[in-house]
Amino acid sequence: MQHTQVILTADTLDVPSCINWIMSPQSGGIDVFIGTVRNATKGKSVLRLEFEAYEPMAISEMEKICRQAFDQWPVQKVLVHHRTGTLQVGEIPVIIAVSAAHRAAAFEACRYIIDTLKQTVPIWKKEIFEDGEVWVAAHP
Amino acid sequence: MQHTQVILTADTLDVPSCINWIMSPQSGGIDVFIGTVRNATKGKSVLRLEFEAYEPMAISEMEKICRQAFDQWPVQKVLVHHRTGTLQVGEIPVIIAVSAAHRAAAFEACRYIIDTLKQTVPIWKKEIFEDGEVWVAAHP
Amino acid sequence: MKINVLAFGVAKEIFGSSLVSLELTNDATIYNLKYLLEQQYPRLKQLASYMVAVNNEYALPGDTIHERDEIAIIPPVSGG
Amino acid sequence: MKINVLAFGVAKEIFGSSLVSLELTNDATIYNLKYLLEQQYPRLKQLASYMVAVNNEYALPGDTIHERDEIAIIPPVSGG
Repeated sequence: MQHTQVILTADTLDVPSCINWIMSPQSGGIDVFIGTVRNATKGKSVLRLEFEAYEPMAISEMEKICRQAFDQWPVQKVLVHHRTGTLQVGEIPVIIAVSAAHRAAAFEACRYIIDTLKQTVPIWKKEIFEDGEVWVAAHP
Repeated sequence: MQHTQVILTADTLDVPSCINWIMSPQSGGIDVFIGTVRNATKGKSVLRLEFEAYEPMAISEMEKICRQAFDQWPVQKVLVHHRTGTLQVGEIPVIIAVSAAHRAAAFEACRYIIDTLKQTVPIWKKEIFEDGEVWVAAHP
Repeated sequence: MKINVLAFGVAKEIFGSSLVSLELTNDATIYNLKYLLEQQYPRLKQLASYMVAVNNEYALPGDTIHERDEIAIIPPVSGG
Repeated sequence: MKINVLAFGVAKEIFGSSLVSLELTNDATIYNLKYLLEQQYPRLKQLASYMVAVNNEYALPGDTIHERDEIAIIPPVSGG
């Protein structure tokens, strides 16, 4: 899939290199979603996050979502970069970028990819607080 | 409006500096729309674009759209950068960036801003082809 | 009263200038201005549409024009 | 047959390990596996939900498990 770039990495994600990869003379609109680690959740101060992934399946599920985006919208390139390991407040766990001739497809595919990623890709996030830690969404 | 940055400029737009400005420890999601000059329109090869603006009104209309975004969605920061002058294929005429605690607001406000900008902000684009030029959308 | 009208984009080409001066009666409206301009520059009527801005705000046909208002002809915009 | 089950996130903490081994009958299904795991690790039932993956794909309760399949317990995901 030369028009798809899926990366799961313990290294810092780099927005400019994602933008460079996604831009092309054929595209008219690019939508980029950047997740960032917030300093608080439900009013509680977050110290850092820890991301764990079931790596081969996470990559295959991310590639599946990209293929679904190509099936549903006239998009040109799709990029998904996701971090693993420990992230401090302000760091970037995820970057999604989509280019298309027209912006509607870029916006809709980008939204679809992040929404679906959060539902199906086997990656888990633990929030670390001053007084404890919790696996997000694990319990009702 | 310290949470709004509206710039109209003849200089090259810079994505990384937009990302730096929009990121904050309070935000959880950032949506960025980047317009790029396509190499073709309706199957015809485009050499370059020329953007002209009614500058004071363009700035005031862009600021108005940003205020409307804050009125409609729980967003944290809003950025609109727009180019004027001559742009080559692949260059960036517009960058919109929106940060929010939650991604839905960032996506919806970003889409609203670019859609509304294209309808109301007094900026005009002339497409230059091998064999002529045309003001986009001027005629039915 | 004499007013100046700014022109942009295709309107600048229709006027052959980025600024034209017109003589209007003191209680003239946007509607009157458009009528006068279209008499003088019939190609304006071939545009998909066009708006008039007064002091950097879109104006309605019934709005009255005052001396020293900054008037601009806004052909269909195409930014972004 | 003996199968290995990978665990991630909160499931790793419930199992006290990222890998547990189980003895299953040859025609065992995902449903049978979940029942057995929940007997052995009752805290699994307190999760909001959990899925089982076989060879990197989500499996359905009726799917049969084969020897050497890579089995993983997928508690509610929270990436992004």
